[in-house]
Amino acid sequence: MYKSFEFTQKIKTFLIALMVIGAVLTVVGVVMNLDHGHRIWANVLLNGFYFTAIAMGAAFFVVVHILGEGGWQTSIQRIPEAISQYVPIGGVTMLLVLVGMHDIYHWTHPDPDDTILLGKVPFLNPVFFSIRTIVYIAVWTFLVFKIRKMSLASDSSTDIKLFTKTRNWAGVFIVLFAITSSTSAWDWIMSIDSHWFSTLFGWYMFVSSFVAAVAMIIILLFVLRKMGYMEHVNEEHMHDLGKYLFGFSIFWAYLWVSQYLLIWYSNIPEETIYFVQRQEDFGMIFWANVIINFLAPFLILMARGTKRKMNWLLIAAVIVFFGHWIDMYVAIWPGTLGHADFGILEIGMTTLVLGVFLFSFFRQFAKAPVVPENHPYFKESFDYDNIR
Amino acid sequence: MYVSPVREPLISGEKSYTKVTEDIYAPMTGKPGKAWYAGLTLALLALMFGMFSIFVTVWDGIGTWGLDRTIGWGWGITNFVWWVGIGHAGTFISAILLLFRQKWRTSINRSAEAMTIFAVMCAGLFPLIHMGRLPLGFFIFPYPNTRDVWVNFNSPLLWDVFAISTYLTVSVLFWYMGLIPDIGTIRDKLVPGIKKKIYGFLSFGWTGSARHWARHESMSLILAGLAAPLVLSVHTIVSFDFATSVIPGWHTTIFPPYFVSGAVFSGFAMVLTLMIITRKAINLEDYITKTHLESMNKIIIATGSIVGIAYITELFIAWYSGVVYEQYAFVNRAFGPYWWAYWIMMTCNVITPQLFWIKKIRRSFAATFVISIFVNIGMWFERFVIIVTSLHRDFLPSSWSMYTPTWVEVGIYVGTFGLFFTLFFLFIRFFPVIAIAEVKSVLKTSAEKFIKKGK
Amino acid sequence: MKQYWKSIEDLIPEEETGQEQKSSMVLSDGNDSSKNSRRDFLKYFGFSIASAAVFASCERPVKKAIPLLIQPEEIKPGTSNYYASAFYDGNEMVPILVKVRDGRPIKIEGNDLCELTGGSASARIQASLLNLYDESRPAQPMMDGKAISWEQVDTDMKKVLEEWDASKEFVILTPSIISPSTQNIIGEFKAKYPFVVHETFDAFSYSALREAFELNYGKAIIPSYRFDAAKLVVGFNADFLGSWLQPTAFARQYSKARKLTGGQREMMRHVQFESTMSLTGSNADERVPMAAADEAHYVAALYSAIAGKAGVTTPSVKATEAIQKIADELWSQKSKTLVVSGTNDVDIQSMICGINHLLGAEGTTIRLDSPISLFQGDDKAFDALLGRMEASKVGVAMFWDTNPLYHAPLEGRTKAALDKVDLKLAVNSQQTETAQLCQYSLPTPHFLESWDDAELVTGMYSLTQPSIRPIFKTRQAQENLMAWAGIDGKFYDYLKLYWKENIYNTTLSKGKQFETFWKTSLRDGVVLDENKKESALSYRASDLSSTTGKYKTARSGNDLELIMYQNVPIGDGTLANNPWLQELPDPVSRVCWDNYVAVSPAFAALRGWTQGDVIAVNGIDLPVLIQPGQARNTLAVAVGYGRKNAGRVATDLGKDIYPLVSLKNGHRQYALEKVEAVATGSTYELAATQSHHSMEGRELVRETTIAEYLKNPASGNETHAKVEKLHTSLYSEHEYKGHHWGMSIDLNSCIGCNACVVACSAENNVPVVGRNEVRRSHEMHWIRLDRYYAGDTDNPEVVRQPVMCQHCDNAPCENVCPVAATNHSTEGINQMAYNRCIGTRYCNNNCPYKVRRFNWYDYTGADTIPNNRVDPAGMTLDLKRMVLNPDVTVRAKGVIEKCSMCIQRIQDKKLTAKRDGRVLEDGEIKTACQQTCPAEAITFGDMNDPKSKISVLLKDARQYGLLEELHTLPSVVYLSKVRNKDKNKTLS
Amino acid sequence: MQEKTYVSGYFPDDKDLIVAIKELQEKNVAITDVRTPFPVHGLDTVLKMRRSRLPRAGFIAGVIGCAIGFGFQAWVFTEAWPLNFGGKPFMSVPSFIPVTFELTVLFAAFALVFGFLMRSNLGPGSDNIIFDEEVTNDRFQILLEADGNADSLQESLQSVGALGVQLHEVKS
Repeated sequence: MYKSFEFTQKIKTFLIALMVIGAVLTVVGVVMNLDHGHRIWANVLLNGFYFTAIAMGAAFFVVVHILGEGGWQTSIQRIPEAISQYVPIGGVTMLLVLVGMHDIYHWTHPDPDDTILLGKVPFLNPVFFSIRTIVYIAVWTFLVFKIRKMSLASDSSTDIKLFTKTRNWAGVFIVLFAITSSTSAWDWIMSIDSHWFSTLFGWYMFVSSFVAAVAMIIILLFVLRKMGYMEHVNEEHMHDLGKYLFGFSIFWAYLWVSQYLLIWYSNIPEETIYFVQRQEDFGMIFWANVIINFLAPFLILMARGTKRKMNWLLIAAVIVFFGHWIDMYVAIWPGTLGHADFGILEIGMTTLVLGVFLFSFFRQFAKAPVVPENHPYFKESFDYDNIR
Repeated sequence: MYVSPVREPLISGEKSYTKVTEDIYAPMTGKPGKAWYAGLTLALLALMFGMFSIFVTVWDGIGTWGLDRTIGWGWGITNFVWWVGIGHAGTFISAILLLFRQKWRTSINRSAEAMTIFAVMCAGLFPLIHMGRLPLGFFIFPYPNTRDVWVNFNSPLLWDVFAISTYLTVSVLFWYMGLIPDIGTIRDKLVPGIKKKIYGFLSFGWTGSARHWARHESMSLILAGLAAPLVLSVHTIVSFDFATSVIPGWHTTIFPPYFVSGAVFSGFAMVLTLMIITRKAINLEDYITKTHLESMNKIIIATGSIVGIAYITELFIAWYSGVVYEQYAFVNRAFGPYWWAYWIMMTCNVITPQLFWIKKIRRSFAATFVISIFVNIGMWFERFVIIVTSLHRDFLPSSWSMYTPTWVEVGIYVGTFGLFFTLFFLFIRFFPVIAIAEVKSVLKTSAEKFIKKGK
Repeated sequence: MKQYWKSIEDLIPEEETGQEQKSSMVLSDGNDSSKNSRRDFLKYFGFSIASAAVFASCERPVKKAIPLLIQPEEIKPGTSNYYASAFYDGNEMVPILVKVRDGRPIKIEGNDLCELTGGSASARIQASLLNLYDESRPAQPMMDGKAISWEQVDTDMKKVLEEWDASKEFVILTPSIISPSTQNIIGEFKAKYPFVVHETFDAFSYSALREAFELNYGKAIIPSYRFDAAKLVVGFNADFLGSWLQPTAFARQYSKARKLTGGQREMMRHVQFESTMSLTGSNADERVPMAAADEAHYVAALYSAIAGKAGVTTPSVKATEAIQKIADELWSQKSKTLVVSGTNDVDIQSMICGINHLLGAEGTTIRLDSPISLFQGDDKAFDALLGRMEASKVGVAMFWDTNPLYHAPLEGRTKAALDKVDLKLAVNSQQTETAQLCQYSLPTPHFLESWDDAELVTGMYSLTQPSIRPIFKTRQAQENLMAWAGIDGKFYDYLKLYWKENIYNTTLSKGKQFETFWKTSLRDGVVLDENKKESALSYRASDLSSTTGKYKTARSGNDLELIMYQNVPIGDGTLANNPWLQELPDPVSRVCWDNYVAVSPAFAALRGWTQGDVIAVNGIDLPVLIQPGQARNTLAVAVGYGRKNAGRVATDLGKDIYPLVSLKNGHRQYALEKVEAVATGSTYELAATQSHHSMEGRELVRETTIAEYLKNPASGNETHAKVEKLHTSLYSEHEYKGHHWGMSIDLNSCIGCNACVVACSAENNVPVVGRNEVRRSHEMHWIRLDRYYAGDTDNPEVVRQPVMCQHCDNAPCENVCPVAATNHSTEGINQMAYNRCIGTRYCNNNCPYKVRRFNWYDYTGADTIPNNRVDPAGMTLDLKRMVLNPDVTVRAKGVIEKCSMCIQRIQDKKLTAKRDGRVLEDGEIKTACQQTCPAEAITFGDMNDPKSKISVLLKDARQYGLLEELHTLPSVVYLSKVRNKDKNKTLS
Repeated sequence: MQEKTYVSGYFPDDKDLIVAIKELQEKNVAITDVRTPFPVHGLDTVLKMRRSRLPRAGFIAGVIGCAIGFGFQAWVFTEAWPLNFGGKPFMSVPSFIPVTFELTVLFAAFALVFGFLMRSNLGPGSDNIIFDEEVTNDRFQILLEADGNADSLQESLQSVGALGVQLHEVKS
């Protein structure tokens, strides 16, 4: 009834080509920037973090619906599940960051009279940082595997206990992720601007990646439908996905404004330095980030109709996907490079990682039926509607 | 609409549509019991005491409160934030849960919304009476005047004026629009007479027409869509009252979402506290069931844990910041003269709700009742900790001082309880406590046993 | 420039009878004779409806015209005039200017023509203004509690004097009379009635000091001390910045010698040995706690050490390391040193004389040729007087501004002696304990209502002239004597004539007629006869060897000793009935409205006492205050409290410790070598304005040592450069096109005397809230002196910081006011629109400096709701409200208020300059706090003017902003403190 | 004064109602109104109701509220009386966000609610006729306006299984 996905050679070839192009461009970019280690490592960090975060965001999507006892999402659940399996691969990229730590993080070599940075040494030191990075990757990998494993188990079993067990593990996931999502964002991103701090930062980064994950789900759903799969997905599902993209884009903007407004208002140099640097040296990109990631989905998806049409959804999702890439860029570049740089290296490395990411996704997606038919709420997914 | 059999029924007992009407109409008929009169009297007494305390405040001055040159806000604003927080549950339930299609909201949204309105009324009182010159309070509105003096749109307190009044207005609209069909039901149950006339007037001429229903649903949805960010904005703006300052312990970027989360947390706790009593008192056990309890308790765990993470985040970032003032502020919270308030907050808000991970506890009315009260206390102390412990020791140690409330402040707080419960007692007597039409709409799919009326 | 007004020709007093005063504001039409217009002026000066009530209740006919030192037609309602006058309360004499607005004196400032005190005036001097409007003042002559007329008084007294029993004395007991003309009247009175005896009684005794000079120099003088000529000052229990001799003058000299601005690279070093933490000790570069009982030993050791260096034989006294070191230092700085002691002990003062002599201080830091006329009292003479009283040899005692029953009860002896006097006259402007024993009360006017003159230092004259018509039916004491002695005329005539005959001379005249000289003298307030000098006295060694020999060993053991001291606000207690002074926090403890027993932390820990425990000290119950820096076994209690009959405010306020003062070797002793102190078990809450005493490691007051400073002027202030480097903002600063006012406070100059606090209160109508409200931290002062202790609790270092509104250009308070009641002026001032304020206190919460003050209750009577005032000090009485400055809004209940940088003064000077069609000069505008500061620590000016003093100071390496890391951009900046000590070289 | 005649009948269950409506529609009976105790799922589709334009009204009002909110604040701060608050720029856009947002929501909410009430002829003192008081309890009523064909309409209703079919004459 539900056509199983086949990871055809055609797709493989396409993705390998994508990866090769990416790799070539990356190599060219790296060679061009051999004396700009900062830039190379910033790229590694950006793409490593962004796609890992998307994978975790997708896992979060699955988990939060398990806990919230949602029914509608079962029809598309296998997409985020497959996305989440990228975590260990993304984890490898993050381990690479440990190699380039020195070029990214100023705190690895604080000035001797920098009392503030020296005060942070118990937390921000290469050893502890590496341990934390490894722990995040290990814990996340374990969690996404666990959730995926149980979902797949449901294909061959209708035992309601499995359902309960999944819920329990989802609880574990949410607790661990609630902590690590913030701390990992502090570690990997916030500590780039090593004097700066913002309590909201972890949540801001989480929501940013969650929105990107929703966008990625929509994009992949579109791709799969184009390929003739996931035909069962109806307008109601798209409407719901659209609502997610719409709502969480607004929520992201809300957090962005909250953080910016509070810092703008108090105008304390130790905090404003972050935005001053971005406004002065990344002016266009900085404001583009807000406009793209808020206004675009807001305007496109406000109407009921657009949420229910795959093409509109796709446009919004693609904008948001690249928009949040920019969000990451604005977070990472000023503290590492200090100025905006965009070229072959950026295009290449993003293409490469995106290729790997998609390859991982399709491989995983092909491994299981496209829907969890034994899910107790599966039927609900086809008998509900959104209020007009 | 298909509902998986795995899901537990929301409404227990054997129910037909008319049974629902009767069950919910029942508390409004007959003579109210002694308990109702006793409760109302107590509430009115508290209200009168509060009014007297307010009179003393206005007549003699804010000096009758325990504030001083260092601590400009104490119980007053603590209570304000606390009540506003409580006022977040209703609209959260009816708006956000509507958007998330959580059917269990139907049994509790009506009374939760009523509580929201009453709580916001209580809350709105405090920014007024905490003014040194209440009679000039109208200065806060940007009204045209010959001197061309407007207001300061930079001020979070001014934002509050707009946020709270908008919130109250929209909540009342939302609540009342939801009430219209049910008032129509009551109207139609009543025998002709003055009471019927009044309900007829209040029902706005509701007929139950399919066209009206369609518009009603459409309006409700959009209103929910508007109310959802509005709920967020209200406590966000309340958090701005603190977070826009430079005071350590106040100025922190996590405040907006953390306050919202805390507000929902405390609001749910208050709804639970009251609903657990109310369902018993007016025999609504079939409508407010363990399923509801469990769902609400899950939100309590979620929001409580978010709040807990925010506490820890604040604490950690205070250390991480390397700013002496920040670091001191948090050390002082935990180990300073108000350590007890901090640990009450921590215990009640972070630790007790974690008990809800245990299924038995989150499905127990007794346990939930106790924990919900803990949460109410904890959330009051959270605001107290934020306001008082941040202010009492800020930048210049020369100005550090201590704060103890006076009877006047306590009296006003008691008075707001009086106001809240007076309104609540009147509400449960004169309005349907449960959204009749909404329950009926989910009855087929969510009742333990639905009785179809025979032909 | 201030306007000085000169006298006019016709100041002749005139008689008017029974004419009721009207509150008419009708101006003189100017065509009247000058007499009439002056009288008209009397009618309208100062008349608000409130003051009209006061005057209407006053039935006394206008006896004398106000000495209006201005042409009447130049009086404009609504503008203030300054009158030169002089303050003297029996302790300190300072020439002052009285700011008179619409006929009411509303502020006292120092007279900047006086080279000694300049424009500065201590807290007490400024606050004395409020005693003028004290409703508790004796209002009319009374006999045995019944009102009588002055005519009746004169008749009675003449009868008494004519029917005199020759075996008895008529005693006039006065404080030190520094007025030459008054001396003359007393002389005349004595000449007329030979049985009249004039005795001098100082409220606080310095008689041992005079005796020591008599022993060592042959004459009982007190010389002029010149702290500004010293490079090293060593003090032994001498609170010369707070209470000892002439604190205002000394504070000025002291800070002048320690300034590091204007290119000065040297500063005076100050070392203090003391038993309790005094204002002076808290300013010392190094401070050594010392038991009072050991002072003589310490001084002896120092004398011995210096004598050794000078080759004078003297018994060797084993010195502590600190004394040895300081002796070396003193010797190396010879002739640029000053050693002083504040103890009323002849031996100590003699040894101090010897030390100063050996160090060659005469002529440099000690001016023997210009002795001061203060504190002439001789306790031995007082002792003798009591003896004569006890022997019933005194028929009449006239207590002229003296209150021996309170200041020297001497274990009941004084009371018993006074009881044996047949007739006692109380001639005071304030209520006194002694007056309660007197049959007659003959009230005198407040000094602002009086004529007087003074010769503080030989040849330095000043004049006191009234600046308001007497409010009550009072008569100057001099006029009593004149009336009883049959001298015609008023004291004014006498005074003028005296000046014409005795003071006016060729040197002073400079070719001017007497009338012109008189007018200029009145206008200026001070006259200096440079040629008039006493002959310098020469040192004649007293027997210091034997004196020194007495103190070979330290005496302090484990006994608990007590010292009694004068604190800065209340002093000896004479002016205690003064709300401003009672509300003024002690600069060291920051406690007001009470005295207490200061206990060292170590001793308190030993006994288990905590702050607020009430302990009985020789039977007197006092609350404990833990005082870091206090000598371990010393208790210290301030005198001046526990008045039994002082008026509404001061009566029964605090505890009277004078009963523990005894006469020893003929001098009043303010220390007891052994006291009993036991806990009573009860507690008492002191009204403290500061409860936390550590800076918590925050860089609020930045300091360095002189050695570091000379190496790097920015030392101690390194953070400033770091902060400047990180200066970022998300919005550009507003441009200040015209003026941009700024203020600089030199923490190295500020001595923490609190004079600015009273100046600010008087200038800005700052409410007085009372003890209970202060306990609740409701005090309203716009400027406060934060005091922090650092280091060892047994001997901490003390830093102070005056904090007022910092007028931040990025003010966190302004942002949050919902009604825009506080915003930033185009001249950079953080301004308050009181009318607009609704009292949310949000601004106050957001102020990192906590300088905003809220009117918790109706403290001022400005509220419209009746009967809800909180006014423990009677500040809302119509009479006291006359002190209000009409230029400054009186704030209503529920309103936030704060420092406005004296905006009314800024506007005034701006308008003056505009009217004169000229550019405002730098320094023309002086804020009230700046104007009065004896240390000249405060500089105010236009930061946009590159040549202004403030602009120069902004470039000083010591400059920083308080909490500057917050980027509030304060317009008030501080200059860091410098301690004159080496890091390693410590005495203790 | 005109007299209108209505025919009504009710069903005890919503499913029956929808089936009946479909049947009636097949019979080309014009359905005047359907009255139910709660919003019946799918009824709008069956009755082929146009989607409500309330959201659009809400959107327009929201835009107006947004413009008024922002515009007024900007006018006060830059034109009416520019005051320097804490060094913030006169045009302090971030500060305008909260009030702008609140006014947007307020205007939109008012438009929605009042739009709903007006479009539905609901409101205090509304004189809508209630044909069956049990409709708000448990009856799903079909209301047909008779144009002289009351009898046939009654028959049609009965034929689709409606209960309590009756005639109402209403003066309007």
